[in-house]
Amino acid sequence: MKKALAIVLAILIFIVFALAFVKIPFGEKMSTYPHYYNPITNQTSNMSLPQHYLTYGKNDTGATNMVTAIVVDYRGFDTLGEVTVLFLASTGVGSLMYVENKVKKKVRRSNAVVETGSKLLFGFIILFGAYIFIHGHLTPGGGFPGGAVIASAFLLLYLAYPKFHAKHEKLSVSESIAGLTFVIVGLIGLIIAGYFLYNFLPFGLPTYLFSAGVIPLIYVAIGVKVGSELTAIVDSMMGVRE
Amino acid sequence: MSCIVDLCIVFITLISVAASLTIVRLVKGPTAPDRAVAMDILTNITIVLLVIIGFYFKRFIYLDVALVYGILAFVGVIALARYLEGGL
Amino acid sequence: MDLFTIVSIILIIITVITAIIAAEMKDLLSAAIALGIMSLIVSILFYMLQAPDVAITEAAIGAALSMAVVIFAIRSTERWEK
Amino acid sequence: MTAVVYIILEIIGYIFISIGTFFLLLASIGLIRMPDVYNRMQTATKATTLGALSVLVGIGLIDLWWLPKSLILAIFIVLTAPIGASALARASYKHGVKLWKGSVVDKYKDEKEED
Repeated sequence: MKKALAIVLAILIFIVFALAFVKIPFGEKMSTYPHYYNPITNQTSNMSLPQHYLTYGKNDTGATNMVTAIVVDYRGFDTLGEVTVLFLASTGVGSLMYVENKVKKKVRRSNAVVETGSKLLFGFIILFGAYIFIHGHLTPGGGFPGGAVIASAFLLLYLAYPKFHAKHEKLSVSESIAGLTFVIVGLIGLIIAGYFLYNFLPFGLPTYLFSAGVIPLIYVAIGVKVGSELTAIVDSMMGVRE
Repeated sequence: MSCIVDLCIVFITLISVAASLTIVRLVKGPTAPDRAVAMDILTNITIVLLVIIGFYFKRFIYLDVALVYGILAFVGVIALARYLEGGL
Repeated sequence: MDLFTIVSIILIIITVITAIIAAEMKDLLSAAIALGIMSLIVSILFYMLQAPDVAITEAAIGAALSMAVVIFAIRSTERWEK
Repeated sequence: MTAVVYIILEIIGYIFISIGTFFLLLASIGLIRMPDVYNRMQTATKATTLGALSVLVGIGLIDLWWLPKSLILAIFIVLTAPIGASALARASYKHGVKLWKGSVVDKYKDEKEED
Protein backbone atom coordinates (compact mmCIF):
# COMPACT_ATOMS: atom_id res chain seq x y z
CA MET A 1 0.00 0.00 0.00
CA LYS A 2 2.73 2.44 1.03
CA LYS A 3 4.86 1.45 -1.96
CA ALA A 4 1.96 1.92 -4.41
CA LEU A 5 1.26 5.35 -2.92
CA ALA A 6 4.92 6.29 -3.33
CA ILE A 7 4.94 5.16 -6.96
CA VAL A 8 1.73 7.11 -7.75
CA LEU A 9 3.21 10.20 -6.08
CA ALA A 10 6.43 9.86 -8.07
CA ILE A 11 4.50 9.54 -11.35
CA LEU A 12 2.41 12.63 -10.47
CA ILE A 13 5.52 14.68 -9.68
CA PHE A 14 7.11 13.49 -12.93
CA ILE A 15 4.04 14.58 -14.94
CA VAL A 16 4.03 18.01 -13.26
CA PHE A 17 7.73 18.51 -13.99
CA ALA A 18 7.32 17.33 -17.58
CA LEU A 19 4.44 19.77 -18.15
CA ALA A 20 6.42 22.57 -16.55
CA PHE A 21 9.64 22.07 -18.47
CA VAL A 22 8.38 21.08 -21.89
CA LYS A 23 7.68 24.71 -22.82
CA ILE A 24 11.14 26.06 -22.05
CA PRO A 25 13.24 26.52 -25.20
CA PHE A 26 16.48 24.72 -24.53
CA GLY A 27 19.44 26.29 -26.27
CA GLU A 28 17.31 27.85 -28.98
CA LYS A 29 17.00 31.49 -29.81
CA MET A 30 14.29 32.83 -27.59
CA SER A 31 11.74 34.85 -29.51
CA THR A 32 10.42 36.82 -26.54
CA TYR A 33 13.82 37.96 -25.24
CA PRO A 34 15.91 38.47 -28.35
CA HIS A 35 18.36 40.94 -26.85
CA TYR A 36 21.26 39.90 -24.69
CA TYR A 37 22.47 42.92 -22.74
CA ASN A 38 26.14 42.97 -21.75
CA PRO A 39 26.47 45.13 -18.62
CA ILE A 40 30.23 45.58 -18.90
CA THR A 41 30.50 46.87 -22.43
CA ASN A 42 26.99 48.40 -22.46
CA GLN A 43 26.07 46.63 -25.69
CA THR A 44 23.02 44.68 -26.74
CA SER A 45 23.10 41.92 -29.29
CA ASN A 46 20.26 39.92 -30.79
CA MET A 47 21.99 36.55 -30.37
CA SER A 48 20.99 33.97 -27.79
CA LEU A 49 23.42 33.39 -24.94
CA PRO A 50 25.08 30.15 -26.23
CA GLN A 51 25.57 31.71 -29.64
CA HIS A 52 27.15 34.76 -28.02
CA TYR A 53 29.56 32.60 -26.02
CA LEU A 54 30.57 30.54 -29.04
CA THR A 55 31.07 33.63 -31.21
CA TYR A 56 32.89 36.00 -28.87
CA GLY A 57 34.24 33.65 -26.20
CA LYS A 58 37.63 33.06 -27.76
CA ASN A 59 38.30 36.78 -28.15
CA ASP A 60 36.94 37.66 -24.71
CA THR A 61 38.92 35.09 -22.71
CA GLY A 62 41.60 33.52 -24.93
CA ALA A 63 40.67 29.99 -23.79
CA THR A 64 40.16 27.25 -26.39
CA ASN A 65 37.90 25.11 -24.20
CA MET A 66 34.64 27.02 -23.97
CA VAL A 67 33.44 25.23 -20.83
CA THR A 68 36.55 26.45 -19.01
CA ALA A 69 35.99 29.97 -20.32
CA ILE A 70 32.47 29.99 -18.89
CA VAL A 71 33.36 28.31 -15.57
CA VAL A 72 36.43 30.37 -14.74
CA ASP A 73 35.99 33.63 -16.61
CA TYR A 74 32.33 34.50 -17.23
CA ARG A 75 31.07 32.74 -14.10
CA GLY A 76 34.25 32.93 -12.01
CA PHE A 77 32.54 34.23 -8.89
CA ASP A 78 30.21 31.19 -8.87
CA THR A 79 33.27 28.93 -8.97
CA LEU A 80 34.63 30.67 -5.86
CA GLY A 81 31.32 29.82 -4.18
CA GLU A 82 31.53 26.17 -5.26
CA VAL A 83 35.04 25.81 -3.87
CA THR A 84 33.82 27.33 -0.59
CA VAL A 85 30.98 24.77 -0.46
CA LEU A 86 33.52 21.96 -0.85
CA PHE A 87 35.62 23.49 1.95
CA LEU A 88 32.54 23.56 4.21
CA ALA A 89 31.82 19.90 3.37
CA SER A 90 35.38 18.93 4.28
CA THR A 91 35.13 20.82 7.57
CA GLY A 92 31.81 19.14 8.35
CA VAL A 93 33.17 15.65 7.73
CA GLY A 94 36.22 16.43 9.86
CA SER A 95 34.11 17.64 12.79
CA LEU A 96 31.66 14.72 12.54
CA MET A 97 34.38 12.08 12.43
CA TYR A 98 36.49 13.57 15.23
CA VAL A 99 36.94 11.28 18.22
CA GLU A 100 38.81 12.26 21.38
CA ASN A 101 40.44 8.95 22.29
CA LYS A 102 41.33 7.31 19.03
CA VAL A 103 41.18 3.51 19.18
CA LYS A 104 43.89 1.92 17.06
CA LYS A 105 42.41 -0.80 14.91
CA LYS A 106 44.45 -3.89 14.09
CA VAL A 107 44.27 -4.65 10.37
CA ARG A 108 45.86 -7.11 7.97
CA ARG A 109 48.80 -5.94 5.87
CA SER A 110 48.48 -5.93 2.09
CA ASN A 111 50.77 -8.08 -0.03
CA ALA A 112 53.95 -7.08 -1.84
CA VAL A 113 52.31 -6.66 -5.25
CA VAL A 114 49.90 -3.98 -4.06
CA GLU A 115 52.57 -2.18 -2.00
CA THR A 116 55.15 -2.03 -4.80
CA GLY A 117 52.57 -1.19 -7.45
CA SER A 118 51.04 1.65 -5.47
CA LYS A 119 54.48 3.08 -4.71
CA LEU A 120 55.30 2.92 -8.43
CA LEU A 121 52.01 4.39 -9.64
CA PHE A 122 51.68 7.20 -7.07
CA GLY A 123 54.00 9.54 -9.00
CA PHE A 124 52.27 8.81 -12.31
CA ILE A 125 48.83 9.56 -10.89
CA ILE A 126 49.99 12.86 -9.30
CA LEU A 127 51.64 13.84 -12.60
CA PHE A 128 48.48 13.03 -14.53
CA GLY A 129 46.29 15.06 -12.16
CA ALA A 130 48.65 18.02 -12.57
CA TYR A 131 48.41 17.60 -16.35
CA ILE A 132 44.62 17.69 -16.18
CA PHE A 133 44.39 20.94 -14.27
CA ILE A 134 47.28 22.73 -15.95
CA HIS A 135 45.83 22.01 -19.41
CA GLY A 136 42.32 22.95 -18.31
CA HIS A 137 41.96 25.76 -20.85
CA LEU A 138 43.03 23.55 -23.79
CA THR A 139 41.62 20.04 -23.21
CA PRO A 140 38.59 18.68 -21.33
CA GLY A 141 39.02 18.66 -17.59
CA GLY A 142 40.08 21.29 -15.14
CA GLY A 143 40.48 21.95 -11.46
CA PHE A 144 37.79 19.68 -10.07
CA PRO A 145 38.69 16.41 -11.87
CA GLY A 146 42.40 17.13 -11.44
CA GLY A 147 41.94 17.54 -7.70
CA ALA A 148 39.90 14.32 -7.57
CA VAL A 149 42.70 12.45 -9.39
CA ILE A 150 45.29 13.75 -6.89
CA ALA A 151 43.06 12.73 -3.97
CA SER A 152 42.74 9.25 -5.55
CA ALA A 153 46.54 8.94 -5.53
CA PHE A 154 46.58 9.58 -1.79
CA LEU A 155 43.65 7.17 -1.38
CA LEU A 156 45.75 4.48 -3.07
CA LEU A 157 48.53 4.98 -0.50
CA TYR A 158 45.99 4.85 2.34
CA LEU A 159 44.65 1.56 0.96
CA ALA A 160 48.04 -0.06 0.43
CA TYR A 161 49.85 0.97 3.62
CA PRO A 162 47.94 0.70 6.90
CA LYS A 163 50.39 3.05 8.66
CA PHE A 164 50.32 5.83 6.07
CA HIS A 165 49.04 9.20 7.23
CA ALA A 166 48.96 12.57 5.50
CA LYS A 167 49.75 15.39 7.91
CA HIS A 168 46.67 17.50 8.54
CA GLU A 169 48.67 20.69 9.13
CA LYS A 170 50.34 20.49 5.70
CA LEU A 171 47.01 19.77 4.01
CA SER A 172 45.38 22.81 5.60
CA VAL A 173 48.39 25.01 4.75
CA SER A 174 48.33 24.04 1.03
CA GLU A 175 44.55 24.41 0.91
CA SER A 176 44.66 27.89 2.48
CA ILE A 177 47.45 29.06 0.16
CA ALA A 178 45.46 27.89 -2.89
CA GLY A 179 42.29 29.64 -1.70
CA LEU A 180 44.25 32.84 -0.99
CA THR A 181 45.75 32.74 -4.50
CA PHE A 182 42.27 32.59 -6.02
CA VAL A 183 41.00 35.55 -3.97
CA ILE A 184 44.16 37.63 -4.49
CA VAL A 185 44.05 37.15 -8.27
CA GLY A 186 40.43 38.32 -8.19
CA LEU A 187 41.29 41.32 -6.02
CA ILE A 188 44.14 42.39 -8.34
CA GLY A 189 41.61 42.41 -11.15
CA LEU A 190 39.32 44.51 -8.96
CA ILE A 191 42.11 47.03 -8.38
CA ILE A 192 43.21 47.22 -12.03
CA ALA A 193 39.94 47.26 -13.96
CA GLY A 194 37.19 47.75 -11.42
CA TYR A 195 35.57 44.33 -11.30
CA PHE A 196 36.36 41.04 -9.61
CA LEU A 197 38.44 38.43 -11.52
CA TYR A 198 39.40 40.75 -14.38
CA ASN A 199 41.67 38.91 -16.82
CA PHE A 200 44.69 41.23 -16.47
CA LEU A 201 47.45 39.08 -17.97
CA PRO A 202 48.12 39.05 -21.76
CA PHE A 203 46.10 36.44 -23.65
CA GLY A 204 48.86 35.07 -25.88
CA LEU A 205 48.22 32.82 -28.85
CA PRO A 206 45.27 30.44 -28.61
CA THR A 207 45.99 26.68 -28.24
CA TYR A 208 49.35 27.39 -26.55
CA LEU A 209 50.04 26.48 -22.93
CA PHE A 210 50.83 30.03 -21.79
CA SER A 211 47.64 31.65 -23.02
CA ALA A 212 44.27 32.78 -21.72
CA GLY A 213 45.65 35.15 -19.07
CA VAL A 214 44.79 34.23 -15.48
CA ILE A 215 42.70 31.13 -16.29
CA PRO A 216 45.54 28.56 -15.86
CA LEU A 217 46.63 30.29 -12.64
CA ILE A 218 43.13 30.03 -11.16
CA TYR A 219 42.74 26.43 -12.30
CA VAL A 220 46.03 25.42 -10.64
CA ALA A 221 44.79 27.04 -7.42
CA ILE A 222 41.43 25.22 -7.67
CA GLY A 223 43.16 21.90 -8.37
CA VAL A 224 45.44 22.13 -5.33
CA LYS A 225 42.54 23.25 -3.14
CA VAL A 226 40.15 20.49 -4.24
CA GLY A 227 42.89 17.86 -3.98
CA SER A 228 43.83 18.76 -0.42
CA GLU A 229 40.18 19.03 0.66
CA LEU A 230 39.25 15.60 -0.72
CA THR A 231 42.41 14.11 0.80
CA ALA A 232 41.37 15.56 4.17
CA ILE A 233 37.90 13.96 3.77
CA VAL A 234 39.48 10.56 2.98
CA ASP A 235 41.87 10.93 5.92
CA SER A 236 39.15 11.73 8.42
CA MET A 237 36.91 8.88 7.16
CA MET A 238 39.79 6.39 7.33
CA GLY A 239 40.40 6.62 11.07
CA VAL A 240 43.53 5.36 12.83
CA ARG A 241 44.82 1.87 12.00
CA GLU A 242 47.82 -0.23 12.76
CA MET B 1 35.53 6.94 -46.03
CA SER B 2 32.02 5.73 -45.33
CA CYS B 3 33.37 2.19 -45.10
CA ILE B 4 35.67 3.24 -42.24
CA VAL B 5 32.82 4.79 -40.24
CA ASP B 6 30.69 1.67 -40.73
CA LEU B 7 33.46 -0.60 -39.42
CA CYS B 8 33.95 1.56 -36.33
CA ILE B 9 30.26 1.55 -35.45
CA VAL B 10 30.14 -2.23 -35.86
CA PHE B 11 33.03 -2.57 -33.38
CA ILE B 12 31.27 -0.20 -30.95
CA THR B 13 28.11 -2.33 -31.12
CA LEU B 14 30.00 -5.59 -30.51
CA ILE B 15 31.86 -4.15 -27.53
CA SER B 16 28.65 -2.80 -26.00
CA VAL B 17 27.17 -6.29 -26.37
CA ALA B 18 30.20 -7.56 -24.41
CA ALA B 19 29.51 -4.92 -21.74
CA SER B 20 25.91 -6.06 -21.43
CA LEU B 21 27.08 -9.69 -21.05
CA THR B 22 29.14 -8.70 -17.99
CA ILE B 23 25.97 -7.22 -16.47
CA VAL B 24 24.52 -10.77 -16.52
CA ARG B 25 27.28 -11.80 -14.12
CA LEU B 26 26.53 -8.73 -11.97
CA VAL B 27 22.87 -9.79 -11.69
CA LYS B 28 23.53 -13.52 -11.23
CA GLY B 29 26.75 -13.62 -9.23
CA PRO B 30 26.12 -15.43 -5.96
CA THR B 31 28.77 -13.67 -3.87
CA ALA B 32 30.30 -10.20 -3.74
CA PRO B 33 33.69 -11.26 -5.25
CA ASP B 34 31.86 -12.42 -8.42
CA ARG B 35 30.36 -8.97 -8.81
CA ALA B 36 33.74 -7.36 -8.14
CA VAL B 37 35.24 -9.47 -10.97
CA ALA B 38 32.45 -8.27 -13.25
CA MET B 39 33.30 -4.68 -12.38
CA ASP B 40 37.01 -5.25 -13.00
CA ILE B 41 36.26 -6.62 -16.47
CA LEU B 42 33.76 -3.88 -17.24
CA THR B 43 36.32 -1.13 -16.52
CA ASN B 44 38.65 -2.56 -19.17
CA ILE B 45 35.79 -2.87 -21.66
CA THR B 46 34.75 0.72 -20.87
CA ILE B 47 38.23 2.05 -21.60
CA VAL B 48 38.17 0.40 -25.04
CA LEU B 49 34.64 1.67 -25.69
CA LEU B 50 35.64 5.25 -24.82
CA VAL B 51 38.68 5.09 -27.12
CA ILE B 52 36.71 3.71 -30.07
CA ILE B 53 33.82 6.18 -29.65
CA GLY B 54 36.37 9.02 -29.55
CA PHE B 55 37.90 7.63 -32.74
CA TYR B 56 34.46 7.47 -34.34
CA PHE B 57 33.91 11.16 -33.54
CA LYS B 58 37.47 11.94 -34.79
CA ARG B 59 38.20 13.96 -31.63
CA PHE B 60 41.77 13.54 -30.40
CA ILE B 61 41.27 15.40 -27.12
CA TYR B 62 38.47 13.05 -26.02
CA LEU B 63 41.19 10.48 -25.22
CA ASP B 64 41.76 12.17 -21.85
CA VAL B 65 38.59 10.61 -20.41
CA ALA B 66 39.85 7.14 -21.29
CA LEU B 67 43.22 8.02 -19.70
CA VAL B 68 41.49 8.96 -16.44
CA TYR B 69 39.71 5.59 -16.37
CA GLY B 70 42.88 3.74 -17.35
CA ILE B 71 44.81 5.12 -14.41
CA LEU B 72 42.07 5.29 -11.78
CA ALA B 73 39.83 2.27 -12.37
CA PHE B 74 41.96 -0.14 -10.37
CA VAL B 75 41.92 2.05 -7.24
CA GLY B 76 38.25 1.20 -6.72
CA VAL B 77 38.96 -2.52 -7.26
CA ILE B 78 41.78 -2.36 -4.68
CA ALA B 79 39.45 -0.64 -2.20
CA LEU B 80 36.97 -3.53 -2.65
CA ALA B 81 39.72 -6.13 -2.31
CA ARG B 82 41.15 -4.59 0.83
CA TYR B 83 37.70 -4.53 2.40
CA LEU B 84 37.04 -8.18 1.48
CA GLU B 85 40.33 -9.43 2.97
CA GLY B 86 39.78 -7.41 6.15
CA GLY B 87 42.55 -4.89 5.62
CA LEU B 88 40.63 -1.67 6.08
CA MET C 1 17.35 2.86 -36.78
CA ASP C 2 21.10 3.12 -37.04
CA LEU C 3 23.61 1.27 -34.89
CA PHE C 4 24.55 4.28 -32.79
CA THR C 5 20.99 4.53 -31.46
CA ILE C 6 21.05 0.82 -30.64
CA VAL C 7 24.28 1.28 -28.67
CA SER C 8 22.80 4.14 -26.66
CA ILE C 9 19.64 2.11 -25.97
CA ILE C 10 21.75 -0.82 -24.71
CA LEU C 11 23.72 1.50 -22.42
CA ILE C 12 20.55 3.16 -21.06
CA ILE C 13 19.01 -0.27 -20.29
CA ILE C 14 22.23 -1.26 -18.45
CA THR C 15 22.05 1.97 -16.43
CA VAL C 16 18.46 1.26 -15.36
CA ILE C 17 19.28 -2.37 -14.42
CA THR C 18 22.31 -1.37 -12.31
CA ALA C 19 20.32 1.39 -10.59
CA ILE C 20 17.58 -1.10 -9.64
CA ILE C 21 20.22 -3.55 -8.33
CA ALA C 22 21.87 -0.80 -6.27
CA ALA C 23 18.54 0.10 -4.70
CA GLU C 24 17.20 -3.40 -4.04
CA MET C 25 20.24 -5.49 -3.04
CA LYS C 26 20.39 -6.69 0.59
CA ASP C 27 24.19 -7.03 0.45
CA LEU C 28 25.35 -3.41 0.67
CA LEU C 29 28.80 -4.19 -0.77
CA SER C 30 27.16 -5.51 -3.96
CA ALA C 31 25.03 -2.39 -4.02
CA ALA C 32 28.21 -0.30 -3.88
CA ILE C 33 29.66 -2.29 -6.81
CA ALA C 34 26.47 -1.72 -8.80
CA LEU C 35 26.71 2.00 -8.04
CA GLY C 36 30.29 2.06 -9.37
CA ILE C 37 29.21 0.31 -12.58
CA MET C 38 26.34 2.77 -12.97
CA SER C 39 28.69 5.73 -12.76
CA LEU C 40 30.91 4.09 -15.41
CA ILE C 41 28.03 3.68 -17.87
CA VAL C 42 26.67 7.16 -17.16
CA SER C 43 30.12 8.52 -17.96
CA ILE C 44 30.01 6.75 -21.36
CA LEU C 45 26.58 8.27 -22.00
CA PHE C 46 27.85 11.78 -21.24
CA TYR C 47 30.76 11.07 -23.57
CA MET C 48 28.41 10.00 -26.38
CA LEU C 49 26.40 13.22 -25.90
CA GLN C 50 29.62 15.17 -26.68
CA ALA C 51 30.14 16.49 -23.14
CA PRO C 52 33.71 15.44 -22.31
CA ASP C 53 34.08 17.85 -19.38
CA VAL C 54 31.17 16.29 -17.49
CA ALA C 55 32.38 12.82 -18.48
CA ILE C 56 35.89 13.45 -17.13
CA THR C 57 34.53 14.77 -13.83
CA GLU C 58 32.17 11.79 -13.49
CA ALA C 59 35.07 9.43 -14.26
CA ALA C 60 37.44 11.01 -11.74
CA ILE C 61 34.87 11.08 -8.94
CA GLY C 62 33.02 7.82 -9.67
CA ALA C 63 35.96 5.54 -10.48
CA ALA C 64 37.62 5.57 -7.08
CA LEU C 65 36.54 8.22 -4.59
CA SER C 66 32.78 7.72 -4.30
CA MET C 67 33.03 3.93 -4.07
CA ALA C 68 35.83 4.19 -1.48
CA VAL C 69 33.75 6.57 0.65
CA VAL C 70 30.74 4.19 0.47
CA ILE C 71 32.99 1.27 1.47
CA PHE C 72 34.34 3.25 4.45
CA ALA C 73 30.75 3.89 5.52
CA ILE C 74 29.93 0.16 5.20
CA ARG C 75 33.05 -0.70 7.22
CA SER C 76 32.02 1.50 10.12
CA THR C 77 28.39 0.26 10.15
CA GLU C 78 27.13 -3.10 8.85
CA ARG C 79 27.37 -4.98 5.60
CA TRP C 80 23.95 -6.67 5.48
CA GLU C 81 20.72 -4.74 5.28
CA LYS C 82 18.05 -6.03 7.62
CA MET D 1 54.50 5.29 -52.30
CA THR D 2 53.60 6.76 -48.92
CA ALA D 3 49.89 6.43 -49.69
CA VAL D 4 50.35 2.68 -50.16
CA VAL D 5 52.14 2.44 -46.80
CA TYR D 6 49.30 4.30 -45.09
CA ILE D 7 46.68 2.00 -46.64
CA ILE D 8 48.62 -1.10 -45.51
CA LEU D 9 48.94 0.33 -41.98
CA GLU D 10 45.20 1.02 -41.94
CA ILE D 11 44.35 -2.55 -42.96
CA ILE D 12 46.70 -3.94 -40.28
CA GLY D 13 45.10 -1.61 -37.74
CA TYR D 14 41.59 -2.83 -38.58
CA ILE D 15 42.76 -6.44 -38.25
CA PHE D 16 44.18 -5.58 -34.80
CA ILE D 17 40.90 -3.95 -33.74
CA SER D 18 38.89 -6.99 -34.90
CA ILE D 19 41.16 -9.31 -32.89
CA GLY D 20 40.74 -7.10 -29.83
CA THR D 21 36.95 -6.99 -30.15
CA PHE D 22 36.86 -10.77 -30.55
CA PHE D 23 38.88 -11.25 -27.35
CA LEU D 24 36.67 -8.84 -25.42
CA LEU D 25 33.59 -10.80 -26.49
CA LEU D 26 35.32 -14.07 -25.52
CA ALA D 27 36.20 -12.61 -22.10
CA SER D 28 32.62 -11.64 -21.36
CA ILE D 29 31.34 -15.05 -22.48
CA GLY D 30 33.94 -16.74 -20.26
CA LEU D 31 32.81 -14.56 -17.37
CA ILE D 32 29.35 -16.12 -17.70
CA ARG D 33 30.31 -19.72 -18.47
CA MET D 34 33.11 -20.44 -15.99
CA PRO D 35 32.22 -22.27 -12.74
CA ASP D 36 33.90 -20.33 -9.91
CA VAL D 37 35.50 -16.96 -9.08
CA TYR D 38 39.12 -17.94 -9.75
CA ASN D 39 38.38 -19.46 -13.16
CA ARG D 40 36.34 -16.43 -14.15
CA MET D 41 39.08 -14.06 -13.07
CA GLN D 42 41.75 -16.06 -14.87
CA THR D 43 39.83 -16.13 -18.16
CA ALA D 44 38.47 -12.64 -18.16
CA THR D 45 41.44 -10.61 -16.94
CA LYS D 46 43.95 -12.05 -19.39
CA ALA D 47 41.58 -11.85 -22.34
CA THR D 48 40.50 -8.26 -21.68
CA THR D 49 44.09 -7.11 -21.21
CA LEU D 50 45.07 -8.62 -24.54
CA GLY D 51 41.94 -7.25 -26.22
CA ALA D 52 42.44 -3.73 -24.88
CA LEU D 53 46.12 -3.65 -25.89
CA SER D 54 45.29 -4.92 -29.37
CA VAL D 55 42.54 -2.32 -29.92
CA LEU D 56 44.82 0.50 -28.72
CA VAL D 57 47.69 -0.54 -30.99
CA GLY D 58 45.26 -0.88 -33.90
CA ILE D 59 43.88 2.63 -33.44
CA GLY D 60 47.43 3.97 -33.18
CA LEU D 61 48.29 2.29 -36.50
CA ILE D 62 45.23 3.63 -38.33
CA ASP D 63 45.90 7.24 -37.36
CA LEU D 64 49.56 7.73 -36.44
CA TRP D 65 48.76 11.00 -34.63
CA TRP D 66 46.96 8.92 -31.98
CA LEU D 67 49.85 6.50 -31.43
CA PRO D 68 51.74 8.19 -28.50
CA LYS D 69 48.69 8.74 -26.33
CA SER D 70 47.25 5.29 -27.00
CA LEU D 71 50.63 3.76 -26.14
CA ILE D 72 50.60 5.68 -22.82
CA LEU D 73 47.12 4.28 -22.17
CA ALA D 74 48.38 0.77 -23.04
CA ILE D 75 51.26 1.17 -20.56
CA PHE D 76 48.80 2.22 -17.85
CA ILE D 77 46.63 -0.83 -18.53
CA VAL D 78 49.65 -3.16 -18.43
CA LEU D 79 50.71 -1.65 -15.11
CA THR D 80 47.33 -1.52 -13.38
CA ALA D 81 45.25 -4.51 -14.53
CA PRO D 82 47.47 -7.27 -12.99
CA ILE D 83 47.66 -5.41 -9.65
CA GLY D 84 43.87 -5.19 -9.38
CA ALA D 85 43.34 -8.79 -10.45
CA SER D 86 45.91 -10.26 -8.04
CA ALA D 87 44.59 -8.19 -5.12
CA LEU D 88 41.04 -9.32 -5.91
CA ALA D 89 42.04 -13.02 -6.16
CA ARG D 90 43.88 -12.90 -2.84
CA ALA D 91 40.97 -11.06 -1.22
CA SER D 92 38.40 -13.58 -2.40
CA TYR D 93 40.56 -16.46 -1.07
CA LYS D 94 40.83 -14.79 2.33
CA HIS D 95 37.14 -13.93 2.27
CA GLY D 96 36.46 -17.65 2.15
CA VAL D 97 35.21 -18.32 -1.35
CA LYS D 98 35.45 -22.08 -1.96
CA LEU D 99 37.25 -23.53 -4.98
CA TRP D 100 35.27 -25.34 -7.65
CA LYS D 101 34.82 -29.06 -6.84
CA GLY D 102 36.76 -30.11 -9.95
CA SER D 103 39.95 -28.17 -9.16
CA VAL D 104 42.95 -30.34 -8.34
CA VAL D 105 45.66 -28.13 -6.85
CA ASP D 106 45.58 -25.42 -4.14
CA LYS D 107 49.08 -24.05 -3.70
CA TYR D 108 48.06 -20.90 -1.85
CA LYS D 109 46.85 -22.96 1.13
CA ASP D 110 50.37 -24.24 1.80
CA GLU D 111 51.96 -20.79 1.58
CA LYS D 112 49.32 -19.20 3.75
CA GLU D 113 51.05 -20.00 7.03
CA GLU D 114 54.08 -17.84 6.26
CA ASP D 115 51.89 -14.85 5.54
